[in-house]
Amino acid sequence: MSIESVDPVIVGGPAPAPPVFDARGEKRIARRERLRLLVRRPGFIVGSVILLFWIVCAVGGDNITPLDPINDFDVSNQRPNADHLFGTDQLGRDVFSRVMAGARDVLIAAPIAAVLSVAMGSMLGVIMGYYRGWVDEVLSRIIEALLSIPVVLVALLIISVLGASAIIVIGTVAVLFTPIVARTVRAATLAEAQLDYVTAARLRGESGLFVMTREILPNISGTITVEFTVRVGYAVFTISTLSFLGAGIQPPSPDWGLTISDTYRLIQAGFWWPTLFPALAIASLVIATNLVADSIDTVRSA
Amino acid sequence: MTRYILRRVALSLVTLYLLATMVFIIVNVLPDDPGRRIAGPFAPQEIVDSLNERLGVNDPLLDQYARLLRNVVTFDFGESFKFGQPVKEVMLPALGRSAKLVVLGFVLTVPISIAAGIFAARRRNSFADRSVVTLGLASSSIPEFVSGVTLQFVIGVQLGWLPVLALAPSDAGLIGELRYLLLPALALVAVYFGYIARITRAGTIMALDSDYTRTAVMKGLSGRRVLTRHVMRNALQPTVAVIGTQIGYLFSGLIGLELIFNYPGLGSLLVNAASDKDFPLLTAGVILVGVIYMLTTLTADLIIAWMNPRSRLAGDRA
Amino acid sequence: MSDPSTPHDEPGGERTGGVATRPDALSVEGVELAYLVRGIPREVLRGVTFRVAPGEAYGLVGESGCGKSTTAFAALRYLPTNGRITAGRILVGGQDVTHMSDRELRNFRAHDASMVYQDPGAALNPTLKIGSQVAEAFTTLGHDKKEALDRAVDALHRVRIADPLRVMHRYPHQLSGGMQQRVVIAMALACDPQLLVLDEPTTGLDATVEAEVLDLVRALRHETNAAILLIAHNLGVIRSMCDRVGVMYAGKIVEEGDALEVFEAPKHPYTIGLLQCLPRHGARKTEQALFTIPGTLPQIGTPLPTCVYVDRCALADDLCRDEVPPVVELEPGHWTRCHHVDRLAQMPEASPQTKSQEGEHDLAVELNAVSKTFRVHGTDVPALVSIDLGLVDGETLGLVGESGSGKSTLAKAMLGIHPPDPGGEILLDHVALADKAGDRPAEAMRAMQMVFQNPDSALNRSWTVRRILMRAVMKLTGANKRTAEERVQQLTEGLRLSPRHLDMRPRQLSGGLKQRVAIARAFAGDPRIVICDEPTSALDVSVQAAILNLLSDLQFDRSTGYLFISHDLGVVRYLADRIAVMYLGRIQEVGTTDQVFNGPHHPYTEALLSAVPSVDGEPSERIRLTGEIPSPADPPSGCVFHTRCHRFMEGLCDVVEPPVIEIEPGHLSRCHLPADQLGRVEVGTG
Amino acid sequence: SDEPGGQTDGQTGGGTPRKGGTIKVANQKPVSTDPVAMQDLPGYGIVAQCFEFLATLGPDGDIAPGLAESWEPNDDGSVWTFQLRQGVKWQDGSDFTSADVAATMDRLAEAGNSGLQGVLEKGGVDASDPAVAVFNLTGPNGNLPYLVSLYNAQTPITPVDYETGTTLQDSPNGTGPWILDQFDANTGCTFSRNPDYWGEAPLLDAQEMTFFDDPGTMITAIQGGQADAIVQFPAIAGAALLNDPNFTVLDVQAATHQQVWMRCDTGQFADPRVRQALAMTFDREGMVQTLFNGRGVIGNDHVIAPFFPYFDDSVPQRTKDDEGARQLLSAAGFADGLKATLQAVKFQEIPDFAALIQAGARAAGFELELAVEPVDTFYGTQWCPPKPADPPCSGAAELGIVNYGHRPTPDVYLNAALSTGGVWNSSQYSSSEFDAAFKGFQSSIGVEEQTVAAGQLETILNEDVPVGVAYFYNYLAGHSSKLTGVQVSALGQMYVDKAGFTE
Ligand SMILES: Nc1ncnc2c1ncn2[C@@H]1O[C@H](COP(=O)(O)OP(=O)(O)OP(=O)(O)O)[C@@H](O)[C@H]1O
Ligand SMILES: Nc1ncnc2c1ncn2[C@@H]1O[C@H](COP(=O)(O)OP(=O)(O)OP(=O)(O)O)[C@@H](O)[C@H]1O
Ligand SMILES: [Mg+2]
Ligand SMILES: [Mg+2]
Repeated sequence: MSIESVDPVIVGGPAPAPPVFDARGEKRIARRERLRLLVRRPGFIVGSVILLFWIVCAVGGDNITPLDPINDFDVSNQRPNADHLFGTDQLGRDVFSRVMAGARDVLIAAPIAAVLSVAMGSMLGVIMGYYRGWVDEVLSRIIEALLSIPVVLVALLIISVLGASAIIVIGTVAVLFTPIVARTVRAATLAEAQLDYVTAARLRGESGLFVMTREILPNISGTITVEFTVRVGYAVFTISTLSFLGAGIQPPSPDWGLTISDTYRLIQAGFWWPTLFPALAIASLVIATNLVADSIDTVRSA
Repeated sequence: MTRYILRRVALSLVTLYLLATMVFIIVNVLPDDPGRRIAGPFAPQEIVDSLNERLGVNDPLLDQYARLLRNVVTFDFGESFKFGQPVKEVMLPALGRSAKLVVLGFVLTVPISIAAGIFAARRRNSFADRSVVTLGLASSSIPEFVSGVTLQFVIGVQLGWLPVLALAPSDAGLIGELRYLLLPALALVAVYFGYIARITRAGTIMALDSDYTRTAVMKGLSGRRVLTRHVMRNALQPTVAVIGTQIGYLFSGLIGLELIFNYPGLGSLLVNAASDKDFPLLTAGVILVGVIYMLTTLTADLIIAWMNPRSRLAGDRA
Repeated sequence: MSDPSTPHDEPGGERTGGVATRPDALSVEGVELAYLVRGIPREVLRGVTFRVAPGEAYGLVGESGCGKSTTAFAALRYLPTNGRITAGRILVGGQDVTHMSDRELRNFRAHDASMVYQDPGAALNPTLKIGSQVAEAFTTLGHDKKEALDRAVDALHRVRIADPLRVMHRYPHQLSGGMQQRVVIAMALACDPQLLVLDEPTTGLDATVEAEVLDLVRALRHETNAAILLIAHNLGVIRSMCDRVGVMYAGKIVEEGDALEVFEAPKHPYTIGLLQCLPRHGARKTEQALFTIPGTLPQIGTPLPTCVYVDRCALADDLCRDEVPPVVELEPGHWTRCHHVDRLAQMPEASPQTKSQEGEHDLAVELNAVSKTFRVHGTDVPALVSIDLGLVDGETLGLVGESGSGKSTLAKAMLGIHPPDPGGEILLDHVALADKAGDRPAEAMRAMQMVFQNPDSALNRSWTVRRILMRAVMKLTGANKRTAEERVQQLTEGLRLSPRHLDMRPRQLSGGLKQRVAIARAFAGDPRIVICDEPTSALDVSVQAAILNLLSDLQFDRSTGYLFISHDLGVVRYLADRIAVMYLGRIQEVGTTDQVFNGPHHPYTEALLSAVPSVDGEPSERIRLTGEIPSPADPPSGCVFHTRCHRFMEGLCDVVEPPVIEIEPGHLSRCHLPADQLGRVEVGTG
Repeated sequence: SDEPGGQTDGQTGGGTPRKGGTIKVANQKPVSTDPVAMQDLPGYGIVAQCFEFLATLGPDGDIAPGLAESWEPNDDGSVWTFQLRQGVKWQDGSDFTSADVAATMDRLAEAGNSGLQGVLEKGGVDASDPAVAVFNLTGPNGNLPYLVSLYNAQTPITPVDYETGTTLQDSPNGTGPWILDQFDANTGCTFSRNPDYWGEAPLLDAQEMTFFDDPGTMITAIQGGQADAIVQFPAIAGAALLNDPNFTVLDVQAATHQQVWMRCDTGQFADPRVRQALAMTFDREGMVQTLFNGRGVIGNDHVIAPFFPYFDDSVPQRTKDDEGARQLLSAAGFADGLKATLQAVKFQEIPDFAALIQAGARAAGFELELAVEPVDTFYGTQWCPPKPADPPCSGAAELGIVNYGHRPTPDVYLNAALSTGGVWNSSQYSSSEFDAAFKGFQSSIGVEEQTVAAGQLETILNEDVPVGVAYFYNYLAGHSSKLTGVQVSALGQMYVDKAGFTE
């Protein structure tokens, strides 16, 4: 009676998982379980709702704003009132509509910049973490040097020479975030590459490329996802800062950072509303991405 | 420990070299004509050409590169295009001002955020914990230029409690200077409180859950002693690392605040240098900022190594 | 949950009279404990009751996850924040731990009870010097700083640390595992506790170090008169250390009694099963298969209203399912919870078998003068020094030696993961192989595969089992998809995996199943040689038995050769045909299993063998290795073992490298002593 | 002859100032303080504290005798004789003489000063009498006093040994009421009273000038009490100051304006009807209100500001008429509307102006795309890129907005921006009729004659619309009401030598 006993299947994480003895053992169960856990987290719900709202605003653009954010002029500097929920700005445009429409540029630019930086950073990070040795040493130095370059400054320099087009803003932010992503992914890869399944793959003669992309990458996808969400938040911040400094998105876009830079001086004249609402919008978007990132991270490592 | 320091310093020098090279590449790859920038769009071409000649931008690249490296070694970058003064003389006062603001900001931020982080970690998942985390997240999600303007308007203009400009008159004295720097420093607190508190909280939770904390508790130590002797030394290592990087970063990263509070620090100096294409100043500035960044991270690493002898073995963090 | 027995009529209640005046050192009374998992309480301890008299050593055994550590932590009321004691009391020296205020608790921990647990490295604060950590245990007792330091020196002396003053100035990471554990023990004993809880104090330590630590605990027990609660899943450790033992299953003690009695005459089906899983009394794979317990431990919180063991018990019937088993006291102090004490004889036994290799086999792999030197922070670390070794088809070569002796490095050098230093050669079928795995022909890769220690890390957790196996088959055999599918089919059958496992991911499999998948992957290309690096040391004994059976079956079916690395000499003895003993990157002795175990042995082997605590009883004579393993970066002169050797001959061993002597044909040893002067150890009974 | 541009509120009175005290002035960070080469208002304002002009700012905003006590042209205006003030000393103690004037003018001629170019050549000043400077011009010019006044801001008189290319801080040796004590290009500078000043000594002891990167912060500084005077502020951001009882606004009418240039040679705007149509969509009053809080006057698509004495008000004002614009557009072949990109520079209210144009033009069928660029890339790419150089500025964009600073006469605007081959002619306007009219304007003497000539120019420009001019806006400065006696020009020169604190 040596081995006739087949161990029953246990579904779920190692220690604190509920006893689900599911004979069918669907492969999607785990994912669904995580989703269920995610959906239960208030942080995730709040974050997603805010995010969704801004995405709707970004997609809808001026089709869904109550008034035309760029071309509709009323009396300028009206306080928030029934006609203009958030008041009007220095030119008499509806601040509410502008805040809604202002989501578009940053919501296009930030995720693209984040995607690019995460793609490049992951590539570098995986290579460094997998090959280690001199490859890692050399790239590490370069990354360290890149990290020591002042982000906003270089962005401003590049933009001041090449002009402030969306592509350049996105590219610049992406390049600037790449080393940070690379560092995180490198650490994750380093841990992953120590695992025996990587040795097993080498023992059957897999190429480095295969090991990195097919074996390691899926296992650090969680780290990468979290990194991505975090980067989106930072990209929103950085792009807004660039816009504020005049090197990001350009007028007449109702972009938030730009609007703030155009209007923040009016606070002193008592016109706080054209500045405050875009600022809250930035904050809400950053908070929302953080909440989502945190939730994913917690559920992933639970 | 000496070995560790030497190794870290050596690596930093390599990084510095790479940084200088990168700056060189950026400055040279970008299509630009510094002579035209300085002389302005209306100047005749001859003037522009002679300016370029004087600036040496037409020299062979290798010569320029060698010159840059020499400049880095001697830390002498010649004269600023714009100010016509030695770069050092333009930069050092700005550096001093940035340092004051950053240091004051962190002197204010670090104790309260560490205290809040530890407090939150000890009451994990309680209402107090959630409040600290949420408040921190919210405050650090508002760009510093917005919180800066708001503080300036409310505290400086409306209430008139503090000066609205950050640069103190030359006869202000130390306390006076602090008073002038307080508003922008408070804006920094708003941004960094949440960040540092969160890092501290995470580190503290890890340390609280560790076996050595368990050992300490089992020895019958009081809660306070466990915290101060066993938890904090371990828990604060990530915090120190983060503070190191952020201080380094902030020397040039406060452009928005410097603008709002009309504080002529390194950030705005270099931004102006970038838009004026004042390459000697810009190059020197970027390298200086890089060196500061390396120094602060190095210091952080050394502090961590001192806090935790084991980390000396791990060598450097990439 | 619905245990009808109240703490009062719990067996073992009326304990022997002599100590009745003193309260029990520890008295756990009907403790029920649950962990809150996502807000739902999940029961872990289901009414645990036992007592430990002053000065007594009580052992707690059971499979991983049955609640041993939880019990230990409950005893000192150091529970995770989500742990809740829902019923019962815990008394230490008569004080009720469950109702103490923070102050009282602190006082209690400072003076009355201490704990030592697994992983001493983690238990010491990495940022503080040893001296200050140990002294701190005394300052809490009210000593001033200077006195505390003096006492710390004494305490370190007491745990047999030769040079306490030097150690005081060290940081934890500068000490070996054994030293660290001694320091932890020194701190635990600082207050002269009434109760010392040891939770797997030697797991993860080498057998030689384990033996030292256990010796120390044994000696200290007599010096201090502390009662001991010892938790271990190594039954041998419990047997050699404890007066009484409780066998725990799913949060309940199912059998308790005098340690010797329980191990010699177990009276609960679970205890019997556990003991039978072990290869005992010198059992060999050629003679018998190992017994296995079917199924796994239920997850925490699973309702187990009647007998907790009913799902896995060979004797279970409707009665067991319907009624709570009674506590049956067989002899004073030895009781069991079973309906069928009378039917225990019907328990299935390990099945005898006869397997033998027919005929002569070829030399499959041969290592000639293989060395491997790592370069760490600029210094050379020779991890392997001129290894000569051969492995025959269908043979198992056991590889033993203390941690760090180079076993894994040898395996990886063979496989080309750590390319060996130039100079030596690795031959496969008499053909020299390239140093790096990537440079070897597909045929050679296919011929040598590996099974790893930790199945969790050995399988890519984002791949399905099917993908893992398909990829291995296709890559190793070059088969097309259809043939590969068939091959995977065969493999799963051969490894007793069911087809439904194929679509699962490793996370959904138990440890044993994972290891089976890993073995299947190693066998995907029909290898000549499989290198098993401690394939069962992360598994519970019942699972280990199944894996060992599987490995030996596969070997007989396919005549695969194994290089089998293990710390567990019992396991090696069961599975190996020949054994090589390594020390500091050198092979010290090699011979057939019988030759190595029966002796005469190399002094190092002698020490290894005598260190092992066994369920079958202690070796008659114990040779203790003293001192630390030297660093391979700076090996001792002459015979590398001379610094720790009990047969050390000054002027010879520390000067001259020993020759390789042939003790018997095929039994080689690297020692200056002539064969007839080498010692022998009586281990168990053959 | 010509009248100056500035006037009205350029000065404050009221209250008796006391002696002593230090004034804190907020100024923008100067780009250059080289008196000969400077191009920026902040620089003008700093240099004017130490160095003086032959003709300085009068109480009415017109020029008044400065270092010259009087001036006199010969009959045709080709030779001007300046009687220099006597007893004036340089701060280093040496005497001010006509040699200084001659040397200064030589330096300016060499540097190609935009005002004096073609008027005065090197060596054109006769300094044989130390008390008299005789200007021998290349031809008749009735405007010379303006060209050597503060309104030609590079012309302060510097000592004879002044080294070309050095800055105020390098050689701060002026004749003015203030002595430069400290200068830091990043933070600010301080001046103290010149005890040996030839005129009335300043009441104030000292001046502390703080430099700002951001004009908005200057307003905050005033509000927070950290500055007493502000050299210039924008009307919208400074709205709070405009209504602040503790703040005195110095509101100077100026010819400062923004030109919406439209390429007349090629492209969609080559047809004058299209240009007229776009100009017809401007809501001029609205713009002045929104962008400048009403502190300005509407323009009529020409560059003669209404307060110039020779302004001809008979030319009909163009008003907003979307319907008319649409019809013109259809007539020009754009019945389905017109798409174009409006290039704007991120400078002051230009982006907002652009947004207003964009929105206002929509109804008439213009679909304008906005492109806003920072100053350092805009000039030189969209506006007058160096290449192609012939004709000048022919590489400019089809449609764009560019800022023109205050000038005391419209000559520069007419010459550089609108004449055929003009160096800043970004609209590539080329009209012989206009060129002839401009010549006539330059050679006309006396307000009546000038008004006739100006009327012609106005009509031609209003008809052809090479540039849309929607408004001229005022120069705004101001100070705390504790002060009195501050005077400011529309070129950033703030004079505080007669100022003092009243309490
Ligand atoms: N904090 C916790 N929350 C939830 N479940 C837990 C917690 N701690 C332990 N468990 C679970 O409780 C069960 C008992 O754990 P315990 O550590 O007592 O087992 P053990 O017998 O000591 O096992 P091992 O031999 O592996 O140490 C395990 O299934 C474990 O996964
Ligand atoms: N990658 C490596 N780099 C440097 N040194 C190494 C490396 N791998 C192993 N070593 C060193 O080589 C020696 C042998 O290690 P190895 O892992 O082979 O021992 P082992 O016998 O398998 O030990 P264990 O029983 O703990 O698994 C040790 O001193 C170890 O520190
Ligand atoms: Mg345990
Ligand atoms: Mg090993």
